[in-house]
Amino acid sequence: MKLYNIKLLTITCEILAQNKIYEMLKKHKITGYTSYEVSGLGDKGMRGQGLPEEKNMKIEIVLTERNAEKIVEEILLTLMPDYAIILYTSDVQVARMEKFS
Amino acid sequence: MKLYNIKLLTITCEILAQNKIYEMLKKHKITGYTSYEVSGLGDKGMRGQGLPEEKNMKIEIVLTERNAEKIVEEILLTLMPDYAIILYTSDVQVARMEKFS
Amino acid sequence: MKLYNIKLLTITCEILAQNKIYEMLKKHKITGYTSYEVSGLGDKGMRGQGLPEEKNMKIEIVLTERNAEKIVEEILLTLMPDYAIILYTSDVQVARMEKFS
Amino acid sequence: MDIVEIVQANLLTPIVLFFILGVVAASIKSDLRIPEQLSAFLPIYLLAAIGLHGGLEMRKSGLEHLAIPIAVAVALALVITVNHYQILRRLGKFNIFDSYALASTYGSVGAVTFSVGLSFLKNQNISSEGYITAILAVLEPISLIFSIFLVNMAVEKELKRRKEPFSKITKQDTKTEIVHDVNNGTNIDSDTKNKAVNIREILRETITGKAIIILLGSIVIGYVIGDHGFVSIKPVFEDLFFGALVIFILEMGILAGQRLSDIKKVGPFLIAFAVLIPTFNGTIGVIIANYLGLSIGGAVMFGVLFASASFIAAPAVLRVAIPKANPSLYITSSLGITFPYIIIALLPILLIISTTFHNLSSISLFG
Amino acid sequence: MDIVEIVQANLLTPIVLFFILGVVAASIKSDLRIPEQLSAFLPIYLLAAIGLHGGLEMRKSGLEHLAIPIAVAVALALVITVNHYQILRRLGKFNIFDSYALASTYGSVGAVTFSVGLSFLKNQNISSEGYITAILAVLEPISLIFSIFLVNMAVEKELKRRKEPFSKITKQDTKTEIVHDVNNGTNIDSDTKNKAVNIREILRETITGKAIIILLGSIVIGYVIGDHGFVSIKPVFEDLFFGALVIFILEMGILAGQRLSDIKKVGPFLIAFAVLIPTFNGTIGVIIANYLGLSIGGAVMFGVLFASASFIAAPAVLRVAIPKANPSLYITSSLGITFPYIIIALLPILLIISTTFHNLSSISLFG
Amino acid sequence: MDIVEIVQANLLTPIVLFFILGVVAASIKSDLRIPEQLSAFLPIYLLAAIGLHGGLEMRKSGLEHLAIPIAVAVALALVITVNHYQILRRLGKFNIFDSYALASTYGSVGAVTFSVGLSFLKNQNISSEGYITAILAVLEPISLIFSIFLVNMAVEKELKRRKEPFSKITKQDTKTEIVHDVNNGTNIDSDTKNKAVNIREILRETITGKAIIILLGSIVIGYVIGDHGFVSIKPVFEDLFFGALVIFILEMGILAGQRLSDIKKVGPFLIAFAVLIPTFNGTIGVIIANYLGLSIGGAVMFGVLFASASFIAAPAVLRVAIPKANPSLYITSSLGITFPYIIIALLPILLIISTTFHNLSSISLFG
Ligand SMILES: Nc1ncnc2c1ncn2[C@@H]1O[C@H](COP(=O)(O)O)[C@@H](O)[C@H]1O
Ligand SMILES: Nc1ncnc2c1ncn2[C@@H]1O[C@H](COP(=O)(O)O)[C@@H](O)[C@H]1O
Ligand SMILES: Nc1ncnc2c1ncn2[C@@H]1O[C@H](COP(=O)(O)O)[C@@H](O)[C@H]1O
Ligand code: NA
Ligand code: NA
Ligand code: NA
Repeated sequence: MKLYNIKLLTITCEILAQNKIYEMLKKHKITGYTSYEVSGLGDKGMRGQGLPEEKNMKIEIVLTERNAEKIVEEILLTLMPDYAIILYTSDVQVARMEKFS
Repeated sequence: MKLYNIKLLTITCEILAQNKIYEMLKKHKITGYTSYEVSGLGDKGMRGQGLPEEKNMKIEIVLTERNAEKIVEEILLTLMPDYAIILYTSDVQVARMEKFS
Repeated sequence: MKLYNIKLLTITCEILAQNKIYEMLKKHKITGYTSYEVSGLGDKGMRGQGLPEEKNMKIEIVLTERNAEKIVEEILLTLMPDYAIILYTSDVQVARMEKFS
Repeated sequence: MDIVEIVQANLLTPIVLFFILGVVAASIKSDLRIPEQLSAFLPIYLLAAIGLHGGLEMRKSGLEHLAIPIAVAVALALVITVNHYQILRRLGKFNIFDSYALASTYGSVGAVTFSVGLSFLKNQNISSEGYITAILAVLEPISLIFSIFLVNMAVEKELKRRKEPFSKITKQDTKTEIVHDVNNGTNIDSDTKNKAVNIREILRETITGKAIIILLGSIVIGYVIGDHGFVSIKPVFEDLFFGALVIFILEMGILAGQRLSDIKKVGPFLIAFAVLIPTFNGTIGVIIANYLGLSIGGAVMFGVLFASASFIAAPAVLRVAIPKANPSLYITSSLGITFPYIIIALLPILLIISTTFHNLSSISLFG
Repeated sequence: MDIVEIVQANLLTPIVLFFILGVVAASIKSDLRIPEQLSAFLPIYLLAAIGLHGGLEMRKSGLEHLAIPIAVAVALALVITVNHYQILRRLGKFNIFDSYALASTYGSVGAVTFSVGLSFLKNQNISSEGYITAILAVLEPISLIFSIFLVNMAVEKELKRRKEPFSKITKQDTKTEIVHDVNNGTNIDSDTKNKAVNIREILRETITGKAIIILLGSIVIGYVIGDHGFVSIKPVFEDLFFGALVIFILEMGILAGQRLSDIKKVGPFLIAFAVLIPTFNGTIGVIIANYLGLSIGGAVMFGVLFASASFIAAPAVLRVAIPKANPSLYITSSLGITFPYIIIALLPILLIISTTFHNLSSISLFG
Repeated sequence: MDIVEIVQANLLTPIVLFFILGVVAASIKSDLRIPEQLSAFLPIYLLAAIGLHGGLEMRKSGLEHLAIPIAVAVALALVITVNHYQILRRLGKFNIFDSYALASTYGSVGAVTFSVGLSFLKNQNISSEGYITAILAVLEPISLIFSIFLVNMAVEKELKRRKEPFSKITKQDTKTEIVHDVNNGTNIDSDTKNKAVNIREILRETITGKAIIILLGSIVIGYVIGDHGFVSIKPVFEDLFFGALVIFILEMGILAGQRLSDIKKVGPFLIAFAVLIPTFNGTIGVIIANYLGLSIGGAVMFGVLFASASFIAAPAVLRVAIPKANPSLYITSSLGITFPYIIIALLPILLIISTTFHNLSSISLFG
């Protein structure tokens, strides 16, 4: 069975930044993602133990390398200054390439 | 310390498909997995905001490349047509190879 | 945009081992992680369905290869014997290297 | 009280108003929600309360009246399920899977609707026979199990006729088609075997489903402990009942509101079905109950059993049992159309019918 | 009863004591917590109960008294928000974002503090006008919306003056600075357009926020159903109110306790602000209410509206609306300082003031 | 009432019946569950209610009777913990870790069992001294702390004797063995140092555990507010108590039912231990309480303190404090055997014993 290389973009951000990220994905015509609440420690201290608004959200998007780069760049420019965000990309293999491009 | 290359198979599916996946893993004698509830957006719309049955489940399995291929193929053939599922594999390194083979 | 290679260390462990892992991270001056509750099946049976203490925790740490190796080694020596733990590393790409080293 | 007054009085109850509040909140995209685990617990609580109440009542009234109404109810449930199927498949032109799924959704009973019925009667100061809860407990799985059997027999027949994987029967998007070409021929046998195993498993899951277990268990416990044993837990399992119901109904309103836009998608046939069938089934139920000698309130509750469509238990089972059916059809119609229709309009109508029939029969008795 | 007695009596209530228990538990790093979904549900429940109660009372007293107090309250809320801003920006030397965020936190109303106020009065056997709940519902979004407008206008002005990205206005860590250099010049226009869209979105979210929807909805429902319709849900929405409040207050105590160490960080100016401003606003509120003819208890509740600072709804909105403001400032001061100060000390003080003024005006009326 | 009648009456209570329902549901693999966050909240609620109740009672009866029963109870708890250890290690041949873990599980008190005891007495219309709640609060951490000390001293001794990592003492699977060979020699010192830190940390966590904090806090609050202050929160913290207990017991039944198959695995020795030791400890408790002058009900509750084994607080602490002990041993025996045995059979037995002794001593007093 043939598997295709594609990128997985993982974004961990405070819960209040998530809608902005979803809008950004929509703008770039990326129509799929998976998300869930997480706790975490970072420069901005411990998050996820107190008020619900202080939780983190993890968002995972399978997407083409080109799209990944665009999103990462835009997040760095527009959201990073105001919100607690970390992100990374990695290589994954999928069976149905058409779904993610 | 020596680390060994092995595969991580990540499956995101609607919650009702998960038992079928567990059975499939069992059939293939794969005895470990990690799972958790997630929300998500995909071709079948937004999932995870309404009824609990409409949540997605993410299942992660560390396994050999051979097993990964078998599982992916079987899911593509038997579950993909009826359920909301996406899946991908990636490379990970483990310290104790024997646990996953 | 330049992305830098770095490691992602993923640890899945029973909830009672997590504080020990956080202490270990602190000792090694690793100041960031993301964590969330998961269920799972492994050698020690099904976890996450019964008492809350029996849940698993997944901890993800973006860190340098050197640090990843040190942590993996220390966990193998000190926690593995007493607790249900699996761990693996993988390659990810980040935009801001300074944050993780 | 005439029908307008009853409808009016019913419209202004907390239950209907909180349902509307939920719909409004969802429509204007408010972030109002009842947290997930609480709304998962509330049906368990409601069923426990209903069950205990029913058990206590049955202890008082004895079990001797139980057999005939249950037998009649089961027979009626089977007949209407088949009837739904014929209507949906022939007139509605739905595919075999959607037809069975919808037939069984409307053949099964809705515990939440049942709770609202109890609340409606309480509001009108009308009592009902406690043993109707026992009928609820028996009916809860019956229609689902029946549909699972029917759909499996139907699929089996199709399979034999076509000698190809049954998934082809339903319309598929192109991607799936490709996948199934690979799946062709060789896998049929193992598929059939797998299905036999699956059916048994699905039946087991249906019968041991939490709704049935808590309801049956609570009926037995209520029967055993009696009023004396109930005293200490009454504040939780009786006094809080209607308030808890209101909170759950708010969440149901929100869920229904989120599906408002889906209602157009289900098409005019299903919209009509979702209103007419419950009215028809409910009326039949009320009339039969009247002949069985139930009180005015009891006949309404008997009618509610057949009018209601399950939007919690049934979808959960059907999604597993008939995965090829489109869930948005049966959830949208049962939760988005039938449920509000029943709690707003049909309950008063059934009460009018029940009162009328009751008066008729009293008159004929003495006339 | 003199002030010492009232304070003493207030100190020994379940609410204050459970708050202290929460603070202590957090200070000694106990793992005591109210599970997340329950503490997310409790404010919804409290607001529903407050709303229903207010609606029921308004049905009894009529709506004709409503207009003037609401108009006065809205005007007052706007004035004090601007006043806060001047104090914070000029005297406190806070940056523009923190000043607006804090101004609007203290200009908005706290529903939990309002609940504690009701409980405090009940403890003292003093009643209050039901329509104050309606004022709560109107004020809830006003100050937030007002601040969002102000902060956006201010930023706009700055932008024009400087012709550079507005994020430069606030002090930034070096990393951000670098990022924004890239962002320089070309993006300003799209930024401004984006913001127009954003403001509309933020306003929508503020108005449809769950707190406002459940509160307004419950007021209407309470008004519609009346005492008769309320009977069946009273056990949940009235009898459980104070117990539920106590559980929520325990969690608030834990959250406050977790921030004890942050209090030092907010600085002496903000600590003084967090005590003096509520005292001032509350006193003004009580006095005005007295002139509006409210009862002793009603005037206290009117004062509480202005004294209280929102620590649930406001932070949620502000974090989105003014992301450049530092949330630990407004959460720590409102939850960690102002809330305990009000429930422990200011409530009795406002009651004394209200009683004194009431007696003065009765005397002057008849003197 | 003779023993058969009491046992029978006790068997048919909601608590026992819902426990059985839970066991049955789990045995037939139903998906019935109480959502996690709710079942995490219920023990906190139950302890708060018990604590408030105890505090209120102590305010009435005064604190002067408190010292002797507490001192006796602490001494007794220490003696029986050592006694358990000897039995388990010598007769049961358990390893040192499992022996200490089990000894302390059975030496500690179970708050849920305590609640069931209160409910059992209420059912029989028998009252008990309020200050026994204070004993519960003191005993809650004692036995756990004591065991942690003992096990650490024992391990230390072993370590010195063997001069090798203490993990070798227990039987290990081969994989671990390999790991520990690497760990040999050099790491011992840092290990010992680490452990000193750990013990202090574990003690802190034990003492600040949520069960103890909420229980102690509520006792104090109950004592301070008195009946008058309790009125407004009584509906939540008293009226709902038994209903909430029943819901929690249902979940405990489910958890116990899930472990039914594990019971065989714990072996006949531990099964016998899990029945005989509580019977013995409980009887001793009742007799001593009788000599201390407690009432019939008070003596039963005193007995329950020693009969019960903790299956919530203790396992949480032990898993951290003695990670080398096998948790399925102590959880299965305490939750799966001892808890049902106590609530079904031992409570009535202790009541009979208490009544008998009480009558004997009254007779001897006047005889
Ligand atoms: N090194 C790391 N590895 C994994 N997650 C991290 C790391 N650093 C930060 N995070 C996550 O990113 C969130 C925001 O980070 P920060 O902006 O540094 O506070 C944290 O709350 C964590 O959930
Ligand atoms: N591009 C994507 N990246 C990450 N997750 C996705 C993506 N597309 C779909 N998903 C997840 O897979 C689920 C099912 O997808 P679908 O079958 O397309 O509705 C969605 O609900 C998401 O959780
Ligand atoms: N092959 C696997 N793939 C993914 N997760 C696993 C695997 N094996 C074990 N786990 C996770 O690790 C936990 C502990 O494993 P174990 O020590 O084998 O019981 C399990 O409860 C699972 O959550
Ligand atoms: Na029906
Ligand atoms: Na204010
Ligand atoms: Na004990």
